[in-house]
Amino acid sequence: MSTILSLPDQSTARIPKRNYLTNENGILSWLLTGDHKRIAILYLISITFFFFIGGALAGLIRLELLTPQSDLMATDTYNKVFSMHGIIMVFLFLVPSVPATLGNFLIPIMVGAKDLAFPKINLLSWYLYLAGGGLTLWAMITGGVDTGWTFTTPLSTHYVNTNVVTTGLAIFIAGFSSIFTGLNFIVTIHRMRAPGMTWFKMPLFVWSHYAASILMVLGTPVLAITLVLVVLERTIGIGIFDPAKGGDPILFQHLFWFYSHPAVYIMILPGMGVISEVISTFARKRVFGYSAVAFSSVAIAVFGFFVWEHHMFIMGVSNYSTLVFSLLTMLVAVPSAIKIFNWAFTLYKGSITFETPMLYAFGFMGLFTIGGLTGVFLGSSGTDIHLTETYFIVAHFHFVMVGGMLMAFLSGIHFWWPKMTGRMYPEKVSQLAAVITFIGFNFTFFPQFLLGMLGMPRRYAAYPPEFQVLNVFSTAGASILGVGYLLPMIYLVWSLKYGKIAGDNPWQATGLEWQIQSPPLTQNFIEIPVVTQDAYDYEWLERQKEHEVTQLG
Amino acid sequence: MSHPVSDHEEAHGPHIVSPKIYLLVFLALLIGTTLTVVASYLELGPWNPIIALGIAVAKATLVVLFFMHIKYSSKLMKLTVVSGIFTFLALVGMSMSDYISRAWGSF
Amino acid sequence: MDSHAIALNHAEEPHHDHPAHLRHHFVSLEQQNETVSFGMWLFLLTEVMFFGGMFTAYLIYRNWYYPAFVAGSHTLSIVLGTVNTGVLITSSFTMAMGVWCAETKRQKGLIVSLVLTLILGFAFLGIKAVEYQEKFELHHVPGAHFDAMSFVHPKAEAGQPAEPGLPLDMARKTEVYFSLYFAMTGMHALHMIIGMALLSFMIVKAARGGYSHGNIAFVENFGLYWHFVDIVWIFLFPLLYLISRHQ
Amino acid sequence: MDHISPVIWQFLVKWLTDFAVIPPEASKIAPQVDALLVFMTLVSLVGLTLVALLVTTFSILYRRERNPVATQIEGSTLLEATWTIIPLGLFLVMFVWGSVLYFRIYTPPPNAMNIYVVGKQWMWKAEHPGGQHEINSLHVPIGQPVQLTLISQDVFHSFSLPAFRVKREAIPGRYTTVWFEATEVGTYHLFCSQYCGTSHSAMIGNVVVMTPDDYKKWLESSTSGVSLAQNGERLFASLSCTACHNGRPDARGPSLANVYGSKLTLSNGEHVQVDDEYLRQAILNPSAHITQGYAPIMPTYQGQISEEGIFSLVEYIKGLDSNYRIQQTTNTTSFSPAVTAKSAAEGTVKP
Ligand code: HEA
Ligand code: HEA
Ligand code: HEC
Ligand code: CUA
Ligand SMILES: [Cu+2]
Repeated sequence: MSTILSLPDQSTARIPKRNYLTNENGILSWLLTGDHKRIAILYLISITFFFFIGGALAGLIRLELLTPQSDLMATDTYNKVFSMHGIIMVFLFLVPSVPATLGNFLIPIMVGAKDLAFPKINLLSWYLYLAGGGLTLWAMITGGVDTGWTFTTPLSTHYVNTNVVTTGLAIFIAGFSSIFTGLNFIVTIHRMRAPGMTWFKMPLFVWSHYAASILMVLGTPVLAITLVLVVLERTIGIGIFDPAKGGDPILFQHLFWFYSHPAVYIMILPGMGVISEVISTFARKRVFGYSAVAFSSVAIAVFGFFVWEHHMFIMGVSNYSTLVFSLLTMLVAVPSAIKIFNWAFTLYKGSITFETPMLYAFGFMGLFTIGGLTGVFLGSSGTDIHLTETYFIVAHFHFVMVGGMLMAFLSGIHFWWPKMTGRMYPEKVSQLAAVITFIGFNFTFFPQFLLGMLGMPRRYAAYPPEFQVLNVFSTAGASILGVGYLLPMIYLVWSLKYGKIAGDNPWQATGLEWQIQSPPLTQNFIEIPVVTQDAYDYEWLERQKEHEVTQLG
Repeated sequence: MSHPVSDHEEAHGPHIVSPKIYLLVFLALLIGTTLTVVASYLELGPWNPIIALGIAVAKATLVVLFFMHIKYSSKLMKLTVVSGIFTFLALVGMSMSDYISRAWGSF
Repeated sequence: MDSHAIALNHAEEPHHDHPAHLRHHFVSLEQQNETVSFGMWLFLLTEVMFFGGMFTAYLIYRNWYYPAFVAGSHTLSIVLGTVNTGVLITSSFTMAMGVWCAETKRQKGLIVSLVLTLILGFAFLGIKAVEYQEKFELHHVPGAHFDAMSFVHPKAEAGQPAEPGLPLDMARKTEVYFSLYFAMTGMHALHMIIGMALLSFMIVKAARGGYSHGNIAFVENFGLYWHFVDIVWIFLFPLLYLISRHQ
Repeated sequence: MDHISPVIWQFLVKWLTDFAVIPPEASKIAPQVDALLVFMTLVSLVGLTLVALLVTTFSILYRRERNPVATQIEGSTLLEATWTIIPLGLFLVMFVWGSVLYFRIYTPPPNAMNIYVVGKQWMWKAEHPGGQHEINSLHVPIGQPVQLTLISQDVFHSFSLPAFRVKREAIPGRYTTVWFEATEVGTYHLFCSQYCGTSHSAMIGNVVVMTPDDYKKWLESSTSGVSLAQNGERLFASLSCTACHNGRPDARGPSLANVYGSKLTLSNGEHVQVDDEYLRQAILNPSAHITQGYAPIMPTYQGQISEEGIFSLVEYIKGLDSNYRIQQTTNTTSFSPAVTAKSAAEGTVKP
């Protein structure tokens, strides 16, 4: 099979001596850095750490569910395990996953800037993340929390005696890290673009991060105040959500989901940006309907604020507002469909190769489509009654979050790894890992759709025996999946030392980031570029290469 | 050195608002405060909260436009303010839509 | 909020015409200033949504428990509330004047305005503290010691006939009112305290001449923050203090 | 077969015997919900196949070996409009269809018999009008619409009956309702599907669907001797509601005869329909709605009556149809349980 991978002659190639990694040395130069690329690396290490903690907890969940009884651990332990799994995976892994690593690394370069607008705030955001993460771990070690990741009142405020306050504050802090990341992106994208870099010359990766940043900036503070109120209710007993005092627990749901629905788009939009880049590069073609894909990101962000009540259809909200929110949910699903088809048609008349990032991107297309379409099952209020709070939902969101975003994340990590480190990973092993992940994923989560249809409720430590067969499948799949995630971990670290030298542009891609050395200089560009080409302008790239050849020759 | 394109349209220096305007706005705010207090002592039925909020909105607008210089700022800044108000109204309005319509039907 | 914090080591940057406070990744001061103030505005948007959650709660419960909200609101002192509104508006004005002084390089005027703003801030918090104090004494602070009975049998105030009492069930709902009252004014006060800390910092810096060389972005952006806090109060005042005063 | 390990063999047997994709359809609404589910599944399969087909065919046709040079294409408004409008149309169909079902599931018919359910950590307690209590189970007759009035005593719970395709959250502080009509005799799962703390997964039980005859027998055999209404009546007297609600013309409170289902005019001029939730609020938060012509003197009973007690009072007030009965019942204490049980078995709630 042919590839577009073009590595420099390994016998002479060198990693450039001066780059952002070698610019300064010592641990302090990292801890006090203002360089967006170094902060991205710091984030990458931290979120990987939390991913494996969350993953280990997922392993415990699946082991417990191997048998119908709660025999591996007591039910309250199980409850703590899945709560921590959800909290860590959502707030400490998936929300920052692509934006804080790849976004941080690439957005300034893609718009042709030397750094993000506020480097110190960027660093602060990482420290806030660490503080939030550390506090979460501390809460976990000192007794955990068993409210589920949704902190449902009045359970969380009056009926559990676990570390709700600590965890709430931890998420509050981590929330600000996300706000600052989003703020930085918006300002950078508006204000720091290189000459000639107009809005419609920006890569779609930037567009999707722009959309996600809007959600981060406007949504996250509502979560923050909600958590503050929960903490106040628990500590001093104010009465805003407490039915005993006249408060309305459903108001908590409104406020929580006002953030947490947009948050699911915070979790998917940056991934969609990755997919646009990857598919275009490996099809060597401009993304089909660039502006439709760009605008659909913004549409998802705007409409995303108007559908939160679909998480509350059975909770005693008014039937009429159910009607409105259900309708809006259907509308918000359409832009995702547009993107999927536009990506598919990007392949049309392309010149396609199948490197690892592309394999993950294909995985994304299939799994996100399944996950998204089952989201529509839930958005239709009549069927939501049957499916809500069952494993159908668990399957839905793992399909979009793990099958969608995590696949996109891995795709992006593989795609930009040579740029970030200057080295290639072993291609064959990584393709194998992609395939293993895909298979393991389906084994793990597809049975859960069936379980949900059959009515098995989520968050159950013990379940009726007739659900066992499907649960065994799911657990078996999860162990395959675990291998699929451990492999990249190993070979990526391996490649840091032994990987082949990648050169500036191993994929022959068009983005600005590929026109500079890898790993890049601290200031990214020696001279701020003047942008004349469109995004994904492969003809421009060809001309550029010829130009170089004639000059060298 | 080349200048980056940003969304600022024209490149004039920051507009300096004169103290006279500040003083006028300040007086208007004080008058507005007096008006709300007075209005709250009048029996106006459903108009009471509407008037109170109307005056508050007017006062806030003055602060945003003049004290915070939005009147003299770029389109982008104006758009930013508007989008904040829009999202705020989405939160309040869509939440209220549930509470208000609960009374219509069985809930 | 943020502009002071950023000063990067730009060892490898060729410094031609760069003023000292132009950071390495910006091309011009103008770009830098606009960027920073845009960032500030975005931060204020998050603040709008932060308070937005509480305003939503307020509107819902005000509809539900209107009599309790009226009764609760009537325990607040309208005199103190009005004075405080005046104080805060004045501090906004002095802050605006401070920005103007900074823009026109009047160092003395800047210091005077900032000090006045700080003093007014203290005045506001002082009055707020008096009001809180009274609530504590009356057991109107939500929590274990909350006492709803004073709304069932209100005591007559000097010179005024007692307000009619509330039925017990509605009287209990005043706790919701006071929860919101303390949450909203408390968050507002917290923002003031943060603002006053920054003000003090600025006063010191201004006294050292820190803003006389044209780098006044921090003053301007702090001004935005301070005015925002003022706007929050402009809404809190009628919502919390002025419900049905004619009754 | 003896080379197959017994574990795997067991799985195979289980797989073949238990494997199902859809739980039994045991209520009238179930086939209707399933129809929509099938429709959605088909649409999804078509959509997914379409996407998969596009991706694979293009990958094969335009792989680098076959097509070394890509042809750059901007896009196509026509195509893009197609794949905007067709999914939108399909989603809208799902929206309309789903909403119709939603309103059907959450709007009980007028002739439904009412069962009260209170959820608490961690059990379900059902109260039949005839005074039968059950815990973590629910007995219902076939062919009879059953309305559940749900409330929680502590946190959110969710009353989930997968075989009926219905589910409703039991929330603290407010009644919610759901209804179903069972069509198949049998025993089905009852789950608490909203996470409610430590023993959430143990908050499960059975719903037992019986023929009307069996149901009648069951009612008789498990009666506690006092019907809900009777219990309510006792409470009504012992909490001295009768001091004000006694139907006399000079009474301080309004007569409660026939209030249920009627339209009241409130002192602020609004009109309300009296339903279960209204009665509950009238007892706990009387001053929230003051009936026109009366003073707000009714004391609150918050904290004095359990949720079950309120059920009884509500059930009693619902059944009040004459002032005479109030007079009479305040003086009587003995009732024949058989009669009430029978009238409960008939099960209809007076409109
Ligand atoms: C990355 C995260 C993510 C994403 C992107 C989504 C996307 C969507 N989600 Fe999901 N969702 C979650 C994460 C996510 N969700 C989580 C975590 C929960 C559970 C929270 C909890 O309770 O713990 C949840 C729960 C959830 C519910 C609540 C269920 C309940 O509690 O009862 C609903 C209901 O409407 C819903 C709907 C949707 C819809 C309509 C979309 C849409 O945006 C999907 C749009 C995509 C497509 C539609 C696919 C592409 C379409 C095509 C390719 C067209 C196919 C062709 C034809 C039809 C011809 N989701
Ligand atoms: C980004 C989000 C994310 C991700 C990546 C995952 C990943 C996984 N999740 Fe998670 N999940 C959630 C978000 C996520 N989940 C959320 C939000 C909930 C809801 C919580 C709630 O109800 O409050 C949830 C709930 C949830 C449940 C339901 C629990 C319940 O309701 O009772 C289950 C059950 O199967 C599950 C399984 C898994 C599995 C098998 C993986 C796998 O993909 C993970 C695979 C990874 C590894 C296995 C790690 C790699 C290997 C090692 C580190 C070696 C060590 C391994 C062992 C010791 C086994 N998850
Ligand atoms: C002190 C007198 C008093 C007592 C005791 C009292 N009520 Fe009432 N009740 C009233 C009055 C007056 C009203 C009408 C005004 C209102 O709606 O609050 C009323 C209204 C009601 C209503 C609303 C129906 C309607 O027509 O307005 C219900 C239901 C009700 N009471 C039930 C009860 C029950 C049950 C008890 C005992 C547990 C009880 N009441 C005890 C005075 C009383
Ligand atoms: Cu009750 Cu779960
Ligand atoms: Cu959602």
